[in-house]
Amino acid sequence: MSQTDFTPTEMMTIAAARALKNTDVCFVGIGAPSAACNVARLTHAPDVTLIYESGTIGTAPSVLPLSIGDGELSETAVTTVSVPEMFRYWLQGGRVTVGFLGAAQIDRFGNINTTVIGDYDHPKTRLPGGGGAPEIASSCGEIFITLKQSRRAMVEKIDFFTSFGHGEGGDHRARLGITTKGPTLMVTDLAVWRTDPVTHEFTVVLLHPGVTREMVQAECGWTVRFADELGETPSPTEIELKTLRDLNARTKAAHSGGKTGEAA
Amino acid sequence: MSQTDFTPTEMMTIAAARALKNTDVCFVGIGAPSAACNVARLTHAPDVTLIYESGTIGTAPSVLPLSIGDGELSETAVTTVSVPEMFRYWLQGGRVTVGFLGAAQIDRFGNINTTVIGDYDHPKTRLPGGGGAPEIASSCGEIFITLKQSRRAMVEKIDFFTSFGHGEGGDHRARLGITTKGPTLMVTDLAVWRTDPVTHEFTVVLLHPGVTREMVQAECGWTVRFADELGETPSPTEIELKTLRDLNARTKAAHSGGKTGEAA
Amino acid sequence: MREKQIMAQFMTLPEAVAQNLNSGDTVAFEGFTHLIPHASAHEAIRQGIKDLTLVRMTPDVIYDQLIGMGMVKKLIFSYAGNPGVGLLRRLRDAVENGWPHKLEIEEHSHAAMANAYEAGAAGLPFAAFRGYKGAELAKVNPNIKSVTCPFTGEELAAVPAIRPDVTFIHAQKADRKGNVLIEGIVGVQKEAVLAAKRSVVTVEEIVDHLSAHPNACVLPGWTVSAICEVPGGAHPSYAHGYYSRDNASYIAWDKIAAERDTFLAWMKDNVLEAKPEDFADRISHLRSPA
Amino acid sequence: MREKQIMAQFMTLPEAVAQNLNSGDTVAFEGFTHLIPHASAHEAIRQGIKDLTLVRMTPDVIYDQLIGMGMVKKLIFSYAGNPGVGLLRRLRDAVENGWPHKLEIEEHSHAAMANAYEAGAAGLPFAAFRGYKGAELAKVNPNIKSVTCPFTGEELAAVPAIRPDVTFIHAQKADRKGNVLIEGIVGVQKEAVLAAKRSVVTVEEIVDHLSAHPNACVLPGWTVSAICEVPGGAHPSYAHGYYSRDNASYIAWDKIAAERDTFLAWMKDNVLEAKPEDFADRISHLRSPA
Repeated sequence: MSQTDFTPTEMMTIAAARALKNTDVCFVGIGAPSAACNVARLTHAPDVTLIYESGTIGTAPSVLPLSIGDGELSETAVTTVSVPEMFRYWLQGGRVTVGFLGAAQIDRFGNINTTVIGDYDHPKTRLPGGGGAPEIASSCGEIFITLKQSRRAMVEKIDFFTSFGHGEGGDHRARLGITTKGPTLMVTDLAVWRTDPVTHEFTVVLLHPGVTREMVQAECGWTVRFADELGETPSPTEIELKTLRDLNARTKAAHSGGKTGEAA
Repeated sequence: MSQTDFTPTEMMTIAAARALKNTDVCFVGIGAPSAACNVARLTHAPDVTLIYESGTIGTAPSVLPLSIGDGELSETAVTTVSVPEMFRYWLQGGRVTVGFLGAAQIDRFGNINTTVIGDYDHPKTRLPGGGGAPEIASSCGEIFITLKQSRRAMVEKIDFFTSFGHGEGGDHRARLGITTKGPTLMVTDLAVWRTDPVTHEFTVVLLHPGVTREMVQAECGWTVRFADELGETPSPTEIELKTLRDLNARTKAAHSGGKTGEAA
Repeated sequence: MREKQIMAQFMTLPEAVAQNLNSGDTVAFEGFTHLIPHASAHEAIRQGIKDLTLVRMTPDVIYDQLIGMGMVKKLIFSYAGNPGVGLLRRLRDAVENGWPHKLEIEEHSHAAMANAYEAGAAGLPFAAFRGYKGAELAKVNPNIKSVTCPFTGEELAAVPAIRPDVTFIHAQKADRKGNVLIEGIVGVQKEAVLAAKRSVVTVEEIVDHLSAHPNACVLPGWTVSAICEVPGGAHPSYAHGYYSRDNASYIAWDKIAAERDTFLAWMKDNVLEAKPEDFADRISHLRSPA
Repeated sequence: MREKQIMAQFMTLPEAVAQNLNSGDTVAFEGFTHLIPHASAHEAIRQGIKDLTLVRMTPDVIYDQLIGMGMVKKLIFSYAGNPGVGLLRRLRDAVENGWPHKLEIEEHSHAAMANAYEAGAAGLPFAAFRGYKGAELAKVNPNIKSVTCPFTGEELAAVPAIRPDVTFIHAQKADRKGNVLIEGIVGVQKEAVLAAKRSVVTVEEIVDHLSAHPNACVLPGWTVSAICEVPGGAHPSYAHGYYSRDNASYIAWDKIAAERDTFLAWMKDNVLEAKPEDFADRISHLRSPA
């Protein structure tokens, strides 16, 4: 039974969760991707393998981690490996089917900037930097991106190529010798986007319930392409919504209690 | 109190054991080196760190292992790491002060052959090969060698350079860019040999009790150099001899019982 | 070959910092969310050690503090943020405004840093990995080069090994021989210690026997320079099995670090006029049930 | 990127060998004294699979058997011996006399093999390490090349990554999701599995929960192709926590393998006419006290 009373962020998280399959091995970014991946695990994909870059493999946290290294990730994991092993055997080793990323700044080809706003040497705003993203973007089978739309985040031209999506589009990845698919899916609070198979530009394929083309364009800094056959994202089901809300409630209770790290 | 009733092999093992210091980190070859290293640990060097290439670090076996991977090595070790880590972080990482090797064939410059007798492609005898020796020989701070003398083992020219000692002598190691000392000590059943500081040829510095120069030469395939001031190896002390004999007795009992591997 | 190893020495944290950290050093205070060596960084601040090159994959609050106190010449890193909270405001002030002075930056990806520490531990001069493809860091960081596989011709990224003068870490336990046990999220700490010339390990407790799993993450005592018992020494980070993460402190940091004067006042009260023993009190309400 | 991973499948050893090992394959039966996969090798012999390229750091009795039965085209290795006993007589007969047929040899050092497996697990085409200096293997093995550090100019040895078609290992336990636990001397087995296209793991037992230390050596079920419960499957090697090494069998092998006819007779009685279930009996007198 689908629900009608949900927020755009809830729709975003649930639509992103649906994209993960039970057989996926997913490298999870923090924030929105983490919520989506755990909703997937708690609903249709109980056997999905979630990997955080802190070294936890096959983790099943009961609350969302505040950081990629929260104690519960290790406690519930199948195994916890060192960070060098994580990046060598697991990411570079080609074991990860999906990398799930957020973005501070993104362009229509899925190139992401989380490094600086402005010039690199004299930045207007110094952002955290790439972390694992440059190699997640090139080593995972494909990349899913999730973010809330805004003209500040979705821009015509990003200030810095922190991680490479499809570059200037077309076969740019292949020209650089990258053999993985790169960004194939973007889920925002307004729509579901897929990359065009030829140009590799993000294209809206589903509008979330109640969202119009104009609303999507209003919060996007480039001229949006829409699919010829534009569909509507199915509303969250009762179980999806309850799973997400329960997860958020547990997370809020745990983190405000100041006892999140671990409880061995 | 020194003893007079001991075998040449016992003298060899004990003389080799004396060369290890309490602060050494020693990569232990199997066979005679293993006995010497454990006698050192059980007598004057209780804190010596013994490493076997199976990944056991800081091991303290009660009996001599039959192989480098016996279960007791892991049970008594400070930690047991993977074999790639052993060769990367510990050996190549420059953590090992002494590599203790045996030899099937050796020349006067401490070059060792454990690969083939005869031509490599058409060998008369196919030996086991180098195992860890090529990099033990170049990565450890210095190399101690122990073997029973024979003209078959100590030859003018080895058939194959499995591991590099001092090559053709002199500064050959330095010319190859090797920064470690290489072989500095050889202990046989007849004598203690040190490498000459300039030519790097093995030179007899101590004769074991009752051994003559002629006896050393009779069991060596090259013309032996003797130090100008030739000394005598101190006889085994009571405690050294008892330690070695007890170790051998425990080892024999354990291995003939068929229950050596581990007993968790 | 390294210098002859000696057994780890037990000492106080002020002694360990004084003996092992010098102005001008390249230093790593490593920890991956878990086991961040806060007490060691605070002691370094109290001793006023300057001109440091700081190395870390994930600089967070302690690096914000070291930078804000003007002790840092250069930062080598891959992700600088307050985990789960936001940006590092003192780092931003240094990079964007040069306060308290300019900060040199050498920026990598996590994969590069992890491989570079691994190469340091392995005694290699560089690390090769498949990375930085299409990533702009390769254009702004001259320490990102390439090597070609002699068998396939594939071009791989190359970065220099990380070899700190000294690495500080926090761990759960040491035994009386100085063997150190790290459990749970082990991060890159073993590599950071093995890659360094010297190392200082603060621990929650010193025990007779580690009773460690044979394949647990253990640093033998002869790989460590100094060991200091500092209960709570990771706070507000956590120590698996001992106490949980103090999320409220991380959230509070964002506001404290927002302004120069609130930052300096906080540092005076909580670092300059504090001591290592204060950490035990700070985690008393976060202790794990026994 | 690898093909999509699927969960390990539980099956009998004859099924696992039939589904995963083909004539002409490059195959590693790995184990470092501990946990050597004897049962798997014997099943491969029974199924008569030919033209194999065998890979292993320390080929011992099972490789002597595979070679003596004429199943091996090429051997890639670093130390071939019967540990604590002597040489491998069937290997010698093949290399020295070409019986039962000629054997191609690719010989490395342990450091090279360990690094090459590690590179395979890490998805790299080659491994760089400081090795083979002055060692003659570099002259007889064309797969030993070099790379130059782009920062220091140091020349390092380079070998191709090992990427077996299939790796067989023996481990202590698997849980019902196929996650595998290896404890004690872990050798190079994790790398050998992660480097391979397919993998078969025989285990002492299948349990509900591994109850493993968080940093223990665990292979997640989705990295393994097939899991077979074969108690005693390492015999005469040992399984830490289950049974000890059968030293008498290793000593006896030296005599059995000394002559072609005694070898063939032994193989008929103990391998060709035996089955995986026989291994449990062979270790009954070696069981560890519970």
